[in-house]
Amino acid sequence: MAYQTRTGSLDAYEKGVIELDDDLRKYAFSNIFEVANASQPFERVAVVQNLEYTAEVVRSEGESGWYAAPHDEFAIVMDGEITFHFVKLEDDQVPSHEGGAVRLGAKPNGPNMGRVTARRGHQVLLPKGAAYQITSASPAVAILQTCDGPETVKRWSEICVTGKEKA
Amino acid sequence: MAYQTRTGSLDAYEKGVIELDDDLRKYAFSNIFEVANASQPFERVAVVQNLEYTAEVVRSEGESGWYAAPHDEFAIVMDGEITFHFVKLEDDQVPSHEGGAVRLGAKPNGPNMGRVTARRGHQVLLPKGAAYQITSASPAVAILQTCDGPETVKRWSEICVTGKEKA
Amino acid sequence: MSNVLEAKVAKVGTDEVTGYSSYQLGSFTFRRDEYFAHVSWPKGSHIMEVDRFLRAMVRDIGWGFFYGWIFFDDIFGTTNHYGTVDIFAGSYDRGCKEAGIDFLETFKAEAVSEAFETISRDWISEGYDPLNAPLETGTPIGPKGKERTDPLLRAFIAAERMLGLEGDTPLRSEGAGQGINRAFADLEMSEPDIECEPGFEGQLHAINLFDHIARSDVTWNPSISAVTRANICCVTSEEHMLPVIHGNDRNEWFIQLTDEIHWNIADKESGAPRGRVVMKAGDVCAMPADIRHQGFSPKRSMLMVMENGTPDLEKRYASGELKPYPVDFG
Amino acid sequence: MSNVLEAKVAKVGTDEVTGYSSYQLGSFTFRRDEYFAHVSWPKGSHIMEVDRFLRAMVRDIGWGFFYGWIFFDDIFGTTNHYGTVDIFAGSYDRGCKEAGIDFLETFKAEAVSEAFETISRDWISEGYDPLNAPLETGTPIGPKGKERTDPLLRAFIAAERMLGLEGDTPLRSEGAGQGINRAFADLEMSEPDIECEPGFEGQLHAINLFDHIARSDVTWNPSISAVTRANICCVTSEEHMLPVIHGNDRNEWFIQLTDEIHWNIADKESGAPRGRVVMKAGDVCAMPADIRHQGFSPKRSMLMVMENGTPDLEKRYASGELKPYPVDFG
Ligand SMILES: [Fe+3]
Ligand SMILES: [Fe+3]
Repeated sequence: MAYQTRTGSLDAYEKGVIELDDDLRKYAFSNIFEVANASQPFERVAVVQNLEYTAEVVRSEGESGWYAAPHDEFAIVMDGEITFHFVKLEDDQVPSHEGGAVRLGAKPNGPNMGRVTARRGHQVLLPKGAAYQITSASPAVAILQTCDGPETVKRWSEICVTGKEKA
Repeated sequence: MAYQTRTGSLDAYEKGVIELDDDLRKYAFSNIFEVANASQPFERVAVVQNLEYTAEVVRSEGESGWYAAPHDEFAIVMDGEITFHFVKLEDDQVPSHEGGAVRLGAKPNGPNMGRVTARRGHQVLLPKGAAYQITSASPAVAILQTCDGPETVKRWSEICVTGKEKA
Repeated sequence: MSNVLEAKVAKVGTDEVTGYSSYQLGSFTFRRDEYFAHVSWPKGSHIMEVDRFLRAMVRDIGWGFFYGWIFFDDIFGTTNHYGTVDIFAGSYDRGCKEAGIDFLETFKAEAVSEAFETISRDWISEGYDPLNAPLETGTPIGPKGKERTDPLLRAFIAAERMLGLEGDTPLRSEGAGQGINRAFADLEMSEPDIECEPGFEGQLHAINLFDHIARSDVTWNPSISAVTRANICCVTSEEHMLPVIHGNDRNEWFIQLTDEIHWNIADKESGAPRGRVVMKAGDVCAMPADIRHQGFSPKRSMLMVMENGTPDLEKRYASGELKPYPVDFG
Repeated sequence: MSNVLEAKVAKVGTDEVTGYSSYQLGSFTFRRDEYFAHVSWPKGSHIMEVDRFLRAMVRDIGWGFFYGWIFFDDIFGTTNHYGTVDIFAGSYDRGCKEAGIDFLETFKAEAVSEAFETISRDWISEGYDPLNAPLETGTPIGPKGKERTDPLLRAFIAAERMLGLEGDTPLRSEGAGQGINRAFADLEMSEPDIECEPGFEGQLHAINLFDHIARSDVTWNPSISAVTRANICCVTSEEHMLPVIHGNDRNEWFIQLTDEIHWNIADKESGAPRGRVVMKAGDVCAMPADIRHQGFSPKRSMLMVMENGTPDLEKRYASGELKPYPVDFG
């Protein structure tokens, strides 16, 4: 039997169904492609929040600013192709806020570490101690595993099925 | 794998279990070998009653009287060996009461039809229009599929698990 | 009883990957994939393992919807009104009712029969027979295979008066290719001795009933052995689990002929458990009309079932004229 | 929490016909025959199909009892107290509680692990692996066969920082005999391009996570892919049905990476259904801390699970300090 694996993309995704005798907001049901379609480039929109931990959806399109975090972050590319550029930070350049990515004012001065180009299904380490820039020639989508931070965008009411959408 | 089929007998039977949050009398749980062990020879003790229909347990030991019914009856031998003797009845000798076996005063005068000797697992037709006698050299057990009738013995409280037995 | 729909089964489509078709009957749709049967209705949907679903469905048709309620599982099933049949989802499950997702539609019995046969025929492939015990057949999981050409449904084999009588249903036999089941190979079998006086040939009759049961290749599929007026005595060979939960509309009785069966007993309306009955060889037990029951037979066993087939009896129980249990202890 | 029993598993006996042994732990006894697992306790007993039972049991041990409640089915299961473990029967089933047959005992976690491993080892024979999908393994029904000599339990494979990093858990690979699962054969796979400047070797890292998941030969057995502090991100390859019903003691999150999973949602305490969630590729959904959930994946799919492993978090949810759902909509 020839199985057909279904993946989603910015252009083509099917959203599931939530039919519950409960407050749907407790389930915060969203779809990363729908979220990315409605996002500005490089907005980091939370789709998962577990107390201080988040997963954030990024629509990559063009060149982002430079980010760094006081802990490892991880990106999983879900559609398109994304290149991550890395610059090594001095110890005193590593952000010391509680958690999550912070946007730097400019490309930090420091040695280039190199770059990673990733496509659907690839997971990329965004290591503590490095700053990174996200770039894409065409729109692409990634999920960032990180912490709630200054760049985290929350618009749960807009992205989640609440049962109060117009029919 | 060598399966071992478990059958019961007068000498060796294991009774099951009834554990219910309900009035156990609704289930009329009994065991035919236990009933037969506690019966007089040829008593017809009801273990099943579905309105006018019954199944009756008979302990066959020696020679019974002669019986007839206004409908077919059936016997299934569950232990030992039983011989059924049949005498043809004239039309006006066939009992006309509502249902169940009736005990005749004596062997009816009429032609011998023959006899059937049955052992464990055998089912015997006790046809309408014939009288029958049940005989066994050693104690044996049969289930009779019949109707509630003048010979039907009911002692449900004694034979059934009611949850009120002494522990 | 709600409106009787004039609906008939209709094919909705065919899955290109698995090869299985989906069907609609009234407001219900039926779909299967490699592992599951999916039933959906306007307010909800339900997933069942496909083996469980098909084992229930072929019996439900084979039995002509039997007496009362046939639960495929706690949620989905049919109720027989003898001419019409309800298909229900969640209607007898406390949780579904409270959540308001229960649903019931009433159809003509023939329409449900036709629908269930059409679905079974499409969803069952060669090498799998849901009437066999799991250790004696293949599995229904995976994509659609070669279509089975043999009869899918072996319904109730109904003796008119008694098995083996001339003109009545014949006994199973080695000659007809019906061997003794592996689980009864240890049983000593003999034939009853019939000595018939001249002139009475054919009037005396006896059979080895255990031999007949031991040769059944189907399980949880009772067939009539002997009939006293409306009293229907059935025998059956039980292995694994009763693929349905039965909620009767009348009292019925079990006589355990060999080995043992565990019965789970629950409230008929809500499904709340009442406990269990373990029946061993020689045990007799009534199944009252206000419960649902499901049997588990770890080793193939022989069971005798006594049903009262008096017409309209279900109405006398439903009205309360008859008590939901059979014996008056006085 | 009730008293912690110092009990250890003990063999009760061995069935001569099937070859399987029965065991006791505290007041619970465990027995299997060709088809069923039987659990009994002072006030009742319970029958489960043995495949379902073993698939649940090996995962329960492999996960170290996971977070919160692991229901083998609606009746039987375990609750993790991180050091001690409850074994319960009917304690979270409304019907059983009303009938008064529910039962719970608390043991040391190692005692339950040892018991479940001993039972699994005895009840599982060659040719059957409950961690595999039903279409990819044999069946556990029938008598005891040849003993399996390979590791029975492939627990959680836990990356420390990220899969494939030097010194961390390696990726699955063709070279290690870990082929792409048939259900993902159509996925185009490529490797990420890493261009590392001299002097930073080993500091940049990227993997094909989908390739890693596609090579898993087990199902419903998540393994850690990447860790941010106490945030444990797991990936898993799901086919057929989750062999347990999970009632979490904290919130968890699912991200559906490919294909779809149907989740049945019920009240954690009573088991009353709340409905369903169907997640398709790209969907994200929280599983609140006051429900139980069971997933059905008709085609093998990829799922990412996010758990918060902060110590003592379960107490903050249990006390009501934390709400049983993760997001404040403001
Ligand atoms: Fe029944
Ligand atoms: Fe879970």
